[in-house]
Amino acid sequence: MTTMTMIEAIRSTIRQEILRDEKVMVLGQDIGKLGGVFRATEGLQAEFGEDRIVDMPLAEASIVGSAVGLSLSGLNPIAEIQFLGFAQQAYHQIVPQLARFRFRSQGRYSTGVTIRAPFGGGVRAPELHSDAIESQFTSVPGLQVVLPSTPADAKGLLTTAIRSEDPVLFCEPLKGYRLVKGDVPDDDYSIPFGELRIAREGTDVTLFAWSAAVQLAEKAAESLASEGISAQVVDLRTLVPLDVDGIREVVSATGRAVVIHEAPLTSGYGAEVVSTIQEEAFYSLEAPVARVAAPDVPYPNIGIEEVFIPNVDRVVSAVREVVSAE
Amino acid sequence: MTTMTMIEAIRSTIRQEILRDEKVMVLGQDIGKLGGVFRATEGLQAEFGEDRIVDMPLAEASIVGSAVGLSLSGLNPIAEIQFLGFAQQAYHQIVPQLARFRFRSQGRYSTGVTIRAPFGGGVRAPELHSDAIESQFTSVPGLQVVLPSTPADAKGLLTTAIRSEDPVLFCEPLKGYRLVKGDVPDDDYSIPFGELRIAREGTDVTLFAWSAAVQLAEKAAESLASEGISAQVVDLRTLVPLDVDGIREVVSATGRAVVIHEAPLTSGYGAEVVSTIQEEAFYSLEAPVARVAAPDVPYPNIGIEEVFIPNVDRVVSAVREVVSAE
Amino acid sequence: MLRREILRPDGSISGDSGPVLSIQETLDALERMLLSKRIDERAFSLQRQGRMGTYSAVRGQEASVVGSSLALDPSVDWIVPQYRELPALLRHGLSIEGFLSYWKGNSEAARIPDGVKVLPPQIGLAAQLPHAVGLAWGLQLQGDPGAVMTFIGDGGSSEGDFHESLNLAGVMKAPVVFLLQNNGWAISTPRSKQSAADTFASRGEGYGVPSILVDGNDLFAVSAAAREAVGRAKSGEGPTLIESQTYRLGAHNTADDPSKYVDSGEKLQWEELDPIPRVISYLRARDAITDAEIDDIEARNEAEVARAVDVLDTIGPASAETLFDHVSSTMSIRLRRQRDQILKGASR
Amino acid sequence: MLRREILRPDGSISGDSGPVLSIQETLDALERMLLSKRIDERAFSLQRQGRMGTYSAVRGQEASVVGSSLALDPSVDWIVPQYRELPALLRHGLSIEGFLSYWKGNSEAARIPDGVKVLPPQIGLAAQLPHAVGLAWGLQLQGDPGAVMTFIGDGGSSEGDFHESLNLAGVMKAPVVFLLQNNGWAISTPRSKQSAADTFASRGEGYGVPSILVDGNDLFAVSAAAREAVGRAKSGEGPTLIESQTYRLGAHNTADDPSKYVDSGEKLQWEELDPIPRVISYLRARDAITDAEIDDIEARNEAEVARAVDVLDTIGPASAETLFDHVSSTMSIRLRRQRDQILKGASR
Ligand SMILES: Cc1ncc(C[n+]2csc(CCOP(=O)(O)OP(=O)(O)O)c2C)c(N)n1
Ligand SMILES: Cc1ncc(C[n+]2csc(CCOP(=O)(O)OP(=O)(O)O)c2C)c(N)n1
Ligand SMILES: [Mg+2]
Ligand SMILES: [Mg+2]
Repeated sequence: MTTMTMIEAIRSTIRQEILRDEKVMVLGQDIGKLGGVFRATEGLQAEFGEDRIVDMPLAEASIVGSAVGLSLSGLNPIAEIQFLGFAQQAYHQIVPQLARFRFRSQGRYSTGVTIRAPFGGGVRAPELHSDAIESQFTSVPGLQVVLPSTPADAKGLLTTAIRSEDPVLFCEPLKGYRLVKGDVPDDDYSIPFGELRIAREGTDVTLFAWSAAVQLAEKAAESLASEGISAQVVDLRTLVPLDVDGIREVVSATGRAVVIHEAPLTSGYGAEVVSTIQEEAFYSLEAPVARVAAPDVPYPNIGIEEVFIPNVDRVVSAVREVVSAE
Repeated sequence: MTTMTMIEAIRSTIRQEILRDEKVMVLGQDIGKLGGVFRATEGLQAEFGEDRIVDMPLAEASIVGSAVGLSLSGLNPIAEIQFLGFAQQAYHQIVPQLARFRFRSQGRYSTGVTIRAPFGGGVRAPELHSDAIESQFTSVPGLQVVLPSTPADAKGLLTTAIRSEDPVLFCEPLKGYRLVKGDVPDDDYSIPFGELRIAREGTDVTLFAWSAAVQLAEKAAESLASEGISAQVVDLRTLVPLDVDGIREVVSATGRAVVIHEAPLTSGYGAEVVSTIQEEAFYSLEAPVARVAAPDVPYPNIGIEEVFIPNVDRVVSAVREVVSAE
Repeated sequence: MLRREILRPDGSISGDSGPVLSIQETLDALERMLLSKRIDERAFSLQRQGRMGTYSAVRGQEASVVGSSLALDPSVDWIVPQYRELPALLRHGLSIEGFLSYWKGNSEAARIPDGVKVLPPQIGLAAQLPHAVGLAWGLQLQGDPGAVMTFIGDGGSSEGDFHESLNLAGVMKAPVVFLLQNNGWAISTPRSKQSAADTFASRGEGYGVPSILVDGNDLFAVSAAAREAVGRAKSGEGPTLIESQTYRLGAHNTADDPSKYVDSGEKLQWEELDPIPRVISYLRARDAITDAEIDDIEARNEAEVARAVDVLDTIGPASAETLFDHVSSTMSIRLRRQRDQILKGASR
Repeated sequence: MLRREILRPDGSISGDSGPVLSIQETLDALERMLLSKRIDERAFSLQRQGRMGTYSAVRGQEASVVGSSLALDPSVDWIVPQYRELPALLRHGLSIEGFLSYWKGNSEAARIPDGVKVLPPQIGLAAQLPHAVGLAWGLQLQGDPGAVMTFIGDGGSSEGDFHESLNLAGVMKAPVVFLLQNNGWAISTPRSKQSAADTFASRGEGYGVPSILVDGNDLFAVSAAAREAVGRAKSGEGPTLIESQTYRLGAHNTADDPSKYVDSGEKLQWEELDPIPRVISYLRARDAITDAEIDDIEARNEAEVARAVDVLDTIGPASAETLFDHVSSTMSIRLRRQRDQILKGASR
């Protein structure tokens, strides 16, 4: 075990996979000499050369689209999109192309591309850099959508993503890059997709979250503990595939749930989680499942981002309501 | 009142709006001499000229992006995307641009573009032509998402869309273009966004649907009636804005609900409807809300599209289960 | 930009060009062109009878498609198609019934056979181009001797993907050939409304990509251009853009009604430039083909098409299972349950 | 393609070109260039002090930005910016504090004043280009005399939106000028990795769009090129692509560390070509400016920047209400409830 920040865990995992498999390569904007705007690939071009760590022209659709082709040629590309918001420029290459190559070819081809992209607010970034748009991608059959919240999970899930034959959108929490630290296994370490993680035990209510909202949920749980409410925190980790059975199990135990995410409420992935909960555990529910999300507005300029992002107060009051409902 | 098909209602509404307001223009692929691949603009270029009905180069992002600019110049563009699946090529112009111009400029500019696009299965169309991808757009603050299922609603909602200062994604049911007929008011007729329509009265259970799934729900309700189940059919019509209060009202009356859509289950807009129902009417619910949707796979080739698309049988058995649950 | 022309409409050879193909190769190419034409006719009638879905014919573009494919070695080179390149795909190893199965609606039967270096048809216009670039670049990185040829239309060339792909190919010196078939139309949109550029070939310079403008109805000129381009790709000199100027002599597809928009005078002019008769005239002038031999070719093609259609007729829809089997390498729990439920319902 | 050059690095005028601007216009332009430089410096230090968000400096590109904007009439013409065009926007009617408010984080204070024909900064690279084309085309359709100038970088020019926009502008003959500032870098990505093309200007031909290549550090050459292009737009002859070859002398923005990737030798060379000293040399050689007058300009600019920063310091974050007010023309019931709840919480 080594204590690492999120970004260190990601960098070392990429390096480990490059060392493991000569087919692995990385492409993206500014990932070479600069090492990426967040240094996820720092030092890697010097170590592995310009053919393995490739600075691409500024065109997201061709980063993803050429990664599809590289993958068809037998290589295993990791594509970095500088900020998730700019994955929208590549949307037509991700959704109707990358995600369905296996299906379209009825299994003749697979495109195991891993797309990495940071997102999430609270870091005073310019427009479009912070937007939590994961639910733009969760309705896409064939695409796995993975959002780690801790360095260890980042390693375990990124390893699985890179080794998977399937395309993965791997969304990294910008705010956690340097802030979130934790112990990371030194050896080969992979975590299967579709298994939620219980981040904190609790018996009165289950808080569902992913990415940076996990730390928010943990803070809220801490605060709730002081008023005698025992909140379980569940990190979904992979939104697609979703751990349907795990969700049923945890909700059945507490009977109450709150889903927390940074994206706006309407049609955020929280809606899928709520629907799944009520499909799987309706008769265990003692109160409606609450959603704590950003309001239905675009991510604002930095001066008021704190008004936009869900905070501990909002989580705590939602939980209080859910817990007191009968 | 005149009896019209869906496509006739759309064409006559466009014509009426062009006649009403000299700022209205239409742009798209093959909409001139050909009149659009479904004839939504048939005869209009001959009548109004090449400056009003504009055949565009084959590039969806620039159709939407230039419509943004045309709108900023004071015109009122209707942009036709030949099939909704190709709106993904324009995704980065729709979502982070068109939808948030008013917000970005803090009200200095508005971009009242109407994007029209057909979608929906069962018409033996090639890949990407049928995909029900509305939930890719429902999480986008600033964008109104409208899906009429009848000719009269098509007229009333399209009129509102064109006259609105806000951007609207107006999705038309391919299968209904010629199959669905109905009476359409001859005069100026507009329907406010955010008001659901009760398509069929019923007391035991509420079926929520939109676009072509409304007709499916109606057929299922018909069949359920013969076994003594009285199913109400609700056409949501506008997914964004959502008629939250209307949903509460209808579900409170029946206490049971099924949401039906043609898109795959996971993260379809049905999830938002289910979440809203359980937030708004949890204590009226006598059974979990069921979702009837396509499976989580890409839209298949035409030989097996009937396996993919939800059918009456699947709706009926879901309703039976919901109605018999206690 | 000078347009390269070798085989004149009357079947004579222009200026100082020697013939590009041997007589035997020319005969072989003719057979492929005639086969393509025959399949087009048959597919249209199958569609009219409800035995086929939407189909897009090659008619008029046979020299462009067959000629360019002749430069490829199916054992190492790849084709990344759009949807209007049937005879190139057949030469590369697809079967007629395999290709037609796709348009009939059975993707399982249309699965590209292992070893055939072809990607599935692409409906999202221009979306195939970055795949072609990545594939070519990847082959090069791995020391694979193959080159990639990808096809795109005059219409599709307006998409952003065209730009990003040519630019990337230039930067990476990827061994890829972009074969832009300018057939005058994108459904009903004429070339003149697609771009104000004089030629599409002129776009190459802006990417540092050499380009060639060629008479697309000229089998020899297309073949020569494609050979040059494939040669450049294989010698590490990078991509080439070829604009092949041809004409769609039929409808866009079986759902289209060109009488609404095609000027019959223009069409007539292009019928004069039909790529097939000029190959026949060329061979005739050299006494390399007789009417009887043409009849033989037609008969062989006819028999081959009949055989393929017989097979096709036995191909029903894919099994319901194929809806679920190839979404991902492993099936999620949720999908497995959806599958079980639907298959139970379907088999009732 | 020939690169247009008028004002040499030493301040002399090349060959047969007459000066493009009068002495008074040149002095005015110099003042704008120096003001831009002063604001850059100040904004960087504000950012370092936590009084400003991310900021992208114009430093090095003052001739390119100021020179091109001189061709515009703010009362009828529009600017569709990317984010690195401050002095052009000031000339068009924005205030310094208005512009800086955006980067400080208050979009309400940064709202473009009514009547100022400028769009907000664009973060999604190249996404502004189709807006510029549509705007120009719309002005033309309505008989409005205005033209549109839009800015794009060497990096942004690789996006698909660049292609689609130039192609559409060509087809519609839209009165728009694409001012491509090739400043050598897209963050850390050098021009050489952005495209294998010799010049970006060479892309125009592939769209039927006339193009001009110009020394972007040459105030006169840029002004002349922009005037020609705006003139063409206004006389109904359609769009122009201008590649202005300049250099980003500073960091990409306040978050960037160019020491990681910039070759210091290259940077030194470009410092020799700084656009500001050569304007001063030109004016000095004509006895049109003295050191004292330069000091006066600097003092005026300093005072203006100080004034603006004083105002800026009084600008806090926008009110919480502005989060909700401008999403749509009417507020949905759901959003109103979200708003009420959040504002209640916020004011606790
Ligand atoms: C991205 C995208 N937009 C629109 C369409 C609908 N469409 C199918 S074919 C076609 C015209 C294509 O023209 P061109 O590229 O010239 O190819 P051709 O059919 O002439 O071979 C259009 C608009 C599509 N398939 N993909
Ligand atoms: C679509 C998109 N992709 C990526 C980014 C991140 N980004 C911001 S500036 C920049 C470099 C831009 O370079 P260039 O276009 O040359 O403009 P310059 O900064 O040199 O003026 C990048 C990659 C972005 N803002 N938008
Ligand atoms: Mg064409
Ligand atoms: Mg640059």
